[in-house]
Amino acid sequence: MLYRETGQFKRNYAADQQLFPIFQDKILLGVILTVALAVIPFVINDYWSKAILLPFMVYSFIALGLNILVGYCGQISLGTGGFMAVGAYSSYKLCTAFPEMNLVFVILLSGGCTAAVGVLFGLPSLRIKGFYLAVATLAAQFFLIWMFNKVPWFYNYEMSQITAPPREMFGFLVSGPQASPTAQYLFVLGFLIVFTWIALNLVRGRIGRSWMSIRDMDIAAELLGIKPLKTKLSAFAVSSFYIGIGGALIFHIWLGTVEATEAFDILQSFFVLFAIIIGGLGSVLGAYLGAAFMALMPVGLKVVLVDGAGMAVDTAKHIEIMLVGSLIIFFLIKEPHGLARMWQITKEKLRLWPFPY
Amino acid sequence: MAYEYPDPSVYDTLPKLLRFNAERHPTEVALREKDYGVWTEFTWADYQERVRNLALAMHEAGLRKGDVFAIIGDNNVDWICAELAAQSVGAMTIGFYRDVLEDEIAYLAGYSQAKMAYAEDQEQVDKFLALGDRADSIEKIIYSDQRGMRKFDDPRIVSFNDLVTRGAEIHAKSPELYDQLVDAVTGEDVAILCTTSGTTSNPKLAELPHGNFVRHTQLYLKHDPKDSTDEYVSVLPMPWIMEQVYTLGFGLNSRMKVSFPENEETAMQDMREIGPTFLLLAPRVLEQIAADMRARVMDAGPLTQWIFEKGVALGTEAVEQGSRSWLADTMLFGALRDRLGFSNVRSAATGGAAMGPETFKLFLAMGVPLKQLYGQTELLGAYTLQDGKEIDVDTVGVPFEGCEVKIIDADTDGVGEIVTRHPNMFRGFYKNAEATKADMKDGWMHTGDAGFFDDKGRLTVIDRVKDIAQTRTGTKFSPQYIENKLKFSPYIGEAVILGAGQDYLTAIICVRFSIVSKWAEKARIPFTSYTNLSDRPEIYELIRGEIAHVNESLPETQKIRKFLLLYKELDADDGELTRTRKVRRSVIAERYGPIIEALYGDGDRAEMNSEVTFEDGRKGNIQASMKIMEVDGAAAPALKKAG
Amino acid sequence: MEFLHALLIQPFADMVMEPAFFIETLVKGLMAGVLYSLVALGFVLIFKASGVFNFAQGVMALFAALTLTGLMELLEPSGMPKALIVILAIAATIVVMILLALIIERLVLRPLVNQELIILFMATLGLSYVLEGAGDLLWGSDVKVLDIGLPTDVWDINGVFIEQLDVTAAIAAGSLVAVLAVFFTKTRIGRALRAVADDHQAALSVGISLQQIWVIVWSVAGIVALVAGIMWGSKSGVQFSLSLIALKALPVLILGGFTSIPGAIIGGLIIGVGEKIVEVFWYSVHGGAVENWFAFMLALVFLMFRPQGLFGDKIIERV
Amino acid sequence: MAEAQTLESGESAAPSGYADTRTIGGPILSVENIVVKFGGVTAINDVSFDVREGEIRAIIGPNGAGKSSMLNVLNGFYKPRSGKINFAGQSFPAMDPYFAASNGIARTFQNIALFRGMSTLDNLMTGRMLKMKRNFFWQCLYFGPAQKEELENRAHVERVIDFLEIAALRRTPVGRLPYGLQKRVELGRALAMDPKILLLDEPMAGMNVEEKEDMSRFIIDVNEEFGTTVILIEHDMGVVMDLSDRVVVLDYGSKIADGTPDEVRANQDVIDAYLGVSHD
Repeated sequence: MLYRETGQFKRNYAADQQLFPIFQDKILLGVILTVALAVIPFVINDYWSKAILLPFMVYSFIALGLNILVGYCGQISLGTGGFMAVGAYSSYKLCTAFPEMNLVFVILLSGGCTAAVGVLFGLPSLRIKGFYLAVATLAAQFFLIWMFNKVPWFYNYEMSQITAPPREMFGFLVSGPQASPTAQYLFVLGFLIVFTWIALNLVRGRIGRSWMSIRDMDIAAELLGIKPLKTKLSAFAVSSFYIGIGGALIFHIWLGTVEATEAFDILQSFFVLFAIIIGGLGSVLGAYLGAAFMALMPVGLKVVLVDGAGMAVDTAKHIEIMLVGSLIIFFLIKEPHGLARMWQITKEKLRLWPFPY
Repeated sequence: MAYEYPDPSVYDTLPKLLRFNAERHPTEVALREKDYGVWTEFTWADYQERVRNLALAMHEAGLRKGDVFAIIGDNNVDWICAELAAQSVGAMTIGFYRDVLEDEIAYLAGYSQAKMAYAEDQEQVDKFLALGDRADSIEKIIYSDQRGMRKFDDPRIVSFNDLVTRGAEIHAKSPELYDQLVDAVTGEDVAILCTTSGTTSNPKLAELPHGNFVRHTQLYLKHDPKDSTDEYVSVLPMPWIMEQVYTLGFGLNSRMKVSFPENEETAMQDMREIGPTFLLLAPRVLEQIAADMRARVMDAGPLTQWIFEKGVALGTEAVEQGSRSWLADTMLFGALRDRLGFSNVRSAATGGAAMGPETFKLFLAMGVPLKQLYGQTELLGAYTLQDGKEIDVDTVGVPFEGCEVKIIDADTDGVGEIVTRHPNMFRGFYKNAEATKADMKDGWMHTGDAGFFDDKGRLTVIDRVKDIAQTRTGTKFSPQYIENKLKFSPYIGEAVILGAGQDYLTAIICVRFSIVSKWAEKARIPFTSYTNLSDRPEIYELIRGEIAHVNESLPETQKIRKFLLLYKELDADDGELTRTRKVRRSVIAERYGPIIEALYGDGDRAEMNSEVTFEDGRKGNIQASMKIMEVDGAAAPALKKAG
Repeated sequence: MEFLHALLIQPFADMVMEPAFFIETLVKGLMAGVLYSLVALGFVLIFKASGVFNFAQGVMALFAALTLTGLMELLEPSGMPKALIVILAIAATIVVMILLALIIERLVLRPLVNQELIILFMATLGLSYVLEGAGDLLWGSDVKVLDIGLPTDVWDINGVFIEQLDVTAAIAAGSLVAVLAVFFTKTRIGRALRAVADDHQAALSVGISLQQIWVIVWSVAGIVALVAGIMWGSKSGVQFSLSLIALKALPVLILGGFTSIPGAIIGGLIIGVGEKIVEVFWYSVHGGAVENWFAFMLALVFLMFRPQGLFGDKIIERV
Repeated sequence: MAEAQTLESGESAAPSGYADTRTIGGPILSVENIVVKFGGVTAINDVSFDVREGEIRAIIGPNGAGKSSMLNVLNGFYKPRSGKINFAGQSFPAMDPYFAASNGIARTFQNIALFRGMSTLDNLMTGRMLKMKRNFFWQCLYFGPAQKEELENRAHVERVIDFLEIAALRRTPVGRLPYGLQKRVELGRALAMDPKILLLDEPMAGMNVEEKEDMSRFIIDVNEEFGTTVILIEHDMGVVMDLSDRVVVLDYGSKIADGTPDEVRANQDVIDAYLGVSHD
C-alpha cells in the first residue's frame, strides 16, 4: 500500500546487494534510529530503562546470537544460559583483575572467552545433529553453572553472588548503582547497533551462506567445498560471542548483581530459544521481535492481570508460562518462521496491494 | 515548453544527430541495458564511440553506401548500435522480427541482396547459415552473444566485440575517417528499409530516407514533446516502424533515455524499475492489463475489492467530468500505478485497433494520459494523434500539421478509404515499382483502411476496406469493428460476427473463462469445464445482456439478432486465430459450417458432429450441441417490416 | 599431588575400606537410575512410534503427580478409606492422562504432521511450558507431599541400609517393562505400534490410523509418566524441580539409544549409579552437586564415540 | 527405443559451417577395481573405467545397479572397500569431498539437494564458496575486500544465471520453484563452481519432454562452451545415447560394457540386462 517502487533501479551489484534496497525501508529505518538515538535518551527514566528497554535490548542481543546458531546454522542449543554466565563471569574477572581496562574492551574480551567455550561445546556437532545436539548442549548449561557456583576463583573467593563495580564511559557512569538510565541505555544501544550491523553483514555474505547451506542440506554443502566442522564451529563461536556479550551486559548494566544458578539457569536457555522461535528462526529482525515479545509480554501481562484485574502475582505467572508455551506451539503450526515472516508477508502484501499476488 | 530540437536541415541523418548529442552532452546517459541483473548505462559519448568503432570496422569489411544491412535479435544496445553503424557508412538497414521464419528471411535477404547481417546469437546466426545458397550475398554475419558459437566454423562469422576493437584501431590510425563517412551521407539517402506487414503476399520494403525520418519524428515531437528527462523502455518489436521512431527518432532528437529490459520474461518488472515517462501499448495489451488487474483484485480480500470498486467509480466519474479524483488517487490509483510501473508516465499512446471505453477511462482515471494515434509504415508511422482534451474512444484524433488525409469513395455515411500524403513519407518500395504504383496514386498513399471524419475533423478508422462485409439487403458492416465492441465486455473473450450475404447479423461468442468462471463461482453456478460453463443458461443470460448493450450503440441494420456460446475457445494453434489473435474467417466458415447454418435456421440448437482436420494434420471428431439465443434488444423481422 | 591422590587413589581406597557404604551408595544409585529409566521409557515409547522427541515427558510426570495429589486432596474430605481414595485418584489421573493425549494429538501433533522432526521437538518444548503452567494453575505451585501408602521403611541388611520405597520403585519399573513387553509383542495394537516405527504405510495397512496410534502411544507414555511421577513424588515431594530432574532422562536415552526399551533401563541404571558414586566418593575433588551435570557430560563424551547409543539402530545417511 | 527420437538434435543434417570443435584429451579421472559394500551388500563390485578430459561420459544401468554409489565414490561421499581413484595426478584409496570440490569436481543430485531456505541467487553463490577467501574480519564489515570479492563473484554467478536463462528467478526462494527449474538451479550451483568435471545424477529424472530438451541443450553447451568434462547418470536411454561420447553400463554393481553409444547398444549383455527390461 505504502510502497512505491517504480523508478528504483540498480546500476551495479553493490546497490543491488545493499541491506535496505527499497527506499521506503530506508526511511523507516531512519525514523526508528532517530527515535532510538535522539528521542528516547531524553525521556528515559529508571523504570523504563530497567524494566523494559534494557531487558529488551540485551535479550535482542542474545537472541541475535542464538539465532545465528539455531536459525542460520541449524544447530540447536539449550546451553544459552551457561554461555551467558561465561560472559558475565569472565567480564567480572577481567574487570576486577584489570580495573583500568575500558568496559567496552572488558565486554568484548568476555565475548571472546565465551566464543572459545562455545567452540569447545560445539565440537560434538560434527557427529551429532538435532535433538542429540540439544542434549549435548544441556551438558554445557549444567556444567558451566555448577562450575561458576562451585569454583571460588570465579567469584574472587567472596560470595558466589557477583556485583558489577562502577565503570565510566566518556566520563559517564554506565555500570554500578549510580549509573544514569540514559548512559546505560546508550551504552547498550551502541553495542546493539554495531553488532546488529555486523550480524547483517555476516549473514548476507559468504559466511552466512555457508551456515545456511549446512542448515538446509549439509551433504550438498560438503560437496561444494564447505567444511562442516569449521562452519558449525564458526557459528558456535559467533553465536557464543554474542551471547557472552549479552551475559556481560546483563551483569554490568542491567542487573548489576548476579548469581549463576539464578540469573543464568536453564530457563534462560528456554527463554531465548522461545524468543527466536516466536520472533523468527533465521532472521535478524526475528531476534528483535522475539526478544521484544518475550521481554515485554510479562510486563504487559502484569499490568493487565495483576494491576488491572487484581490477580495474584503467582497466578499471572502461571498464565504467562502457559501462554508462552501455547504461542510456541501456535507459531510452529501456523508460522514456523515467526513474527519476522509475518512482517515479511505483511510487507510483501503492502508492496503488492491492491493485488493479492 | 519549447524544447529546441537539432536543426533537421543540418543534422539530417541519424548518425549526425548521434554525433551532435555526443559532442554537446557527452556525459549524459543515453541508453540503459539490463544485463546480468543490473542496469548498465551508456552515455552519449559511449554510444557514439561504439557506433563509430563498429561503423569503421564494417566499412573496412566492405560495407558501402547503398548496401543493405540486415538485423535480427532482441531489442538491445547492440541492435541499435549495429543499425546506426551501418547507417553511418550509408547502408540501408532492414530489421527482422525475431521469431520470423527461415523462408521469410530467405526471401528478404535474397531480394534485398543484403551484404552483411547482425544476428544476435547462435539461434539467429543459425537462421542465416541455414539459408545456404539462398543468401549468398551475405559476406559477414556479426554476432554479439558468444554462447554456442564455438561450433560454427563459417569464415563469414565475426564477433561484435572483435569488430568494435578493430574499429577502435582504425579510428586511432585515421581519426577523420568516421566523420568523412558520416558527412558523405545526406538526408536524401535511405536509412531504413522498413518491412510492411504483408498479410497475404511477401512483405514489401518501404524506403525511409534519413531526412524524412528526422523531420517526421520532429513533427511528431511537436505534438508530444520529449526531452532528456524522459524515460522510455523499449519492449515493442524493434523492426516495427513505431519502435524505430521512438528508440531512434525520439531518442536521437530529444535525448529521451531509452532502456532495454533483460529479457522477455522480466520485461514488465524491468519496465517498472525504470518507470517510463512515455509508453506505447497496443489496445490488446491494455485490455489484457485491465483484465488481469480485475482478475487479481477479485482474488483479494473484500475490503480491497471495495476500495478498488469505489476508487475506479470515483476516478472514472472524475475523468468523465474532465478532472482527476484526488481521493481515488490517494486510496487506489497511486498504488495501482506503482504496481504496473506507470507512476512516472507523462504521456502514453495506443493505436492500431479499437479499444473499450471502460478500459480507456480506467487508464485515464489512473493517471495514464492515453492518446490514440494512427499511421502506416509507408507514412513513417503515426501521423494523427488525439489532443487529449476530452475522452475520445472512437477517433484517432487529427492529422499532424502538414499531413493531408482524405476519404475517397465515400458512401452516404462518409465512410470510404483513407488516403494520405505528407512531405516526409516513404520514397517507394525497394526494388518494387509495381507495388509502389499500386499503393501510391498521384502522390497519395492508399492505406486500404476504411474510415471517416467527424464534424470536428477527427478521423475514425473502422476496418480494412476489403474486410467490410455486406448483408443480403445491402447493409455494409465491419465484422471486426463490432467484434471489438463485444470484446470490451469482460465476459467475452472472442467473438465472430456473421452476416455477409445473410439477412441479418449473428454472433458466435467465446466466453472469457478467467472472468466468467469467477463470476460463476460467486453466483454459485456449478460447472465442470469450459464447455459445461458455456452451456449454462445463466451464462447465456449474462452474455445476452452484454450483447444487448453493444446493440444499443449500433445502427438498426447492424444489430446482432442471435448468438451462441461456442463449446471451446478459438485457438491460434487450431488455425482459428492468427498469431496476433485476429479471427480467421475462412477457417471459421469452413469448420463451423453447421453451426452457422443453424444460426440462420429456425431451430434453437446448433449441433456439431463432424470430423475435422487441423492445421498440423491431426484429425478430430467434434461432437457438440449448443443453444441458440435471440438477443431481445434487436428488433424481430416482423417488427421491422411493420416499422 | 594432593589433587591427584584425591582423584585417583582416595576414592577407590574408600570403596574398598567401606564396602557397606559403597554397596549402599550403589543401591541408591541404582534406584535413582530406575526412576530415570521410568521417565526415559516414556520418551522411548513415543520416539519409537512417531519419531517425536518428547521433551515434555518430564513435565508430564510432574503434571501427573500434581494431578494425583490434587485429586487426593479433593477426595480426602469425603472420608473414604485411604486405599479407595488412592485407587480412585489414580484411575482419574489415568483418565486425565488419556484425555491429555487426545488433546495433544488433536491440537499439536495433527497440525504438525509431516513437519520436520526438529519442529515437533520444539513443539514439545512449548508443550512442556503449557503443562507446567496448567499444572501449577490447577493445583498450585507449592511443594506437595505425595503419600499413596507405599512402604517408607528402611531395611538394614548387615549394615547396608536400603529404602523400601526404592525397592518398590524397582519392582514397579520392572513390572511396567514386563507389561509393556507383553503389550508390544502380544497385542495387535502393540504390534501395529512396532510396525509404525518402521513404516507408516505398513501400520496403516493394519487398519489403525496414525492419529489413533499417536493417541495410544501418548496415553501409554502418560501412564508411564504417572508411575514415574508417583515414585519421584513419594520420594522427594511433588515440585517443579521434578521436571528438571526428569531432563536427566535425556542423557539416559543417549546412552541407551532412543529406540531401545532395555537400553532405557540400562542407561538409566548406569547414569544413576555413576552419578551417585562420583558424587559421594569424589566429593573432595569437586565439592558436590555434580549430579547436576554428570549425566550430561557422560552423554556428551559418549556421543562423540557412539552417537546411536548402546542399543540404538545405526544411523545411515544416504545421498 | 522410441524415446531416442524425441531428442534427435538434427545437427548432422545441417549444412556446412558446423564443426565439433571440442578437443577430447587424455584421462582426467579414472577408477580401478572399485568395491563398495554396505553391511553385507555389495553395491559396486570391482569396477574400473576412465573419463577423458572434455568428454561426456554416461553411466547407465537398471535400478540398483550402483550408478549413484559410483558418483558418491567419485566425489568422496562413499569410501570404497578397495580399489583406487586416480585424479589430479595422484592416486587415492578414497576421494576426500573437500579435495574433490577444491579440485573442480561439482555435482548435482538425483533428489534435488538445493538449499531450500535460500533464494536462487544465494544458492548459486554457495557454488562460489571456494573462490571466496576474504577472512572473517572483512566479512563482519562487509566492506573493502570482502564486498569487492562478493560483487565479483556475484558477477560471475550472473553469467551462470544468464547462461541457464533463469534471470526471472533470481530472488525467488528455491522451494517455490517448480521441479524442472529446481533441477536447473541445481545445475547452476554446480556450474558456479567453475568445475572441471561435472557429475550429474539423473539430471532429467521426472522432467517432461520440453524440460529434457532444455536440460540436454544446457549439458551440451556446458561441455562445448567451457570444455567441462561431464559424467552423467541417466535413465532415459534416448538422452544418454544422444548426449554421451562413451557409456559405462553397470548391472548389479558390476561393469558389463564400456564403449561408444553404438557399441553399447549392440552389446548382447547390455540388451539382456537393461534394454530388454527397460521397456515396461
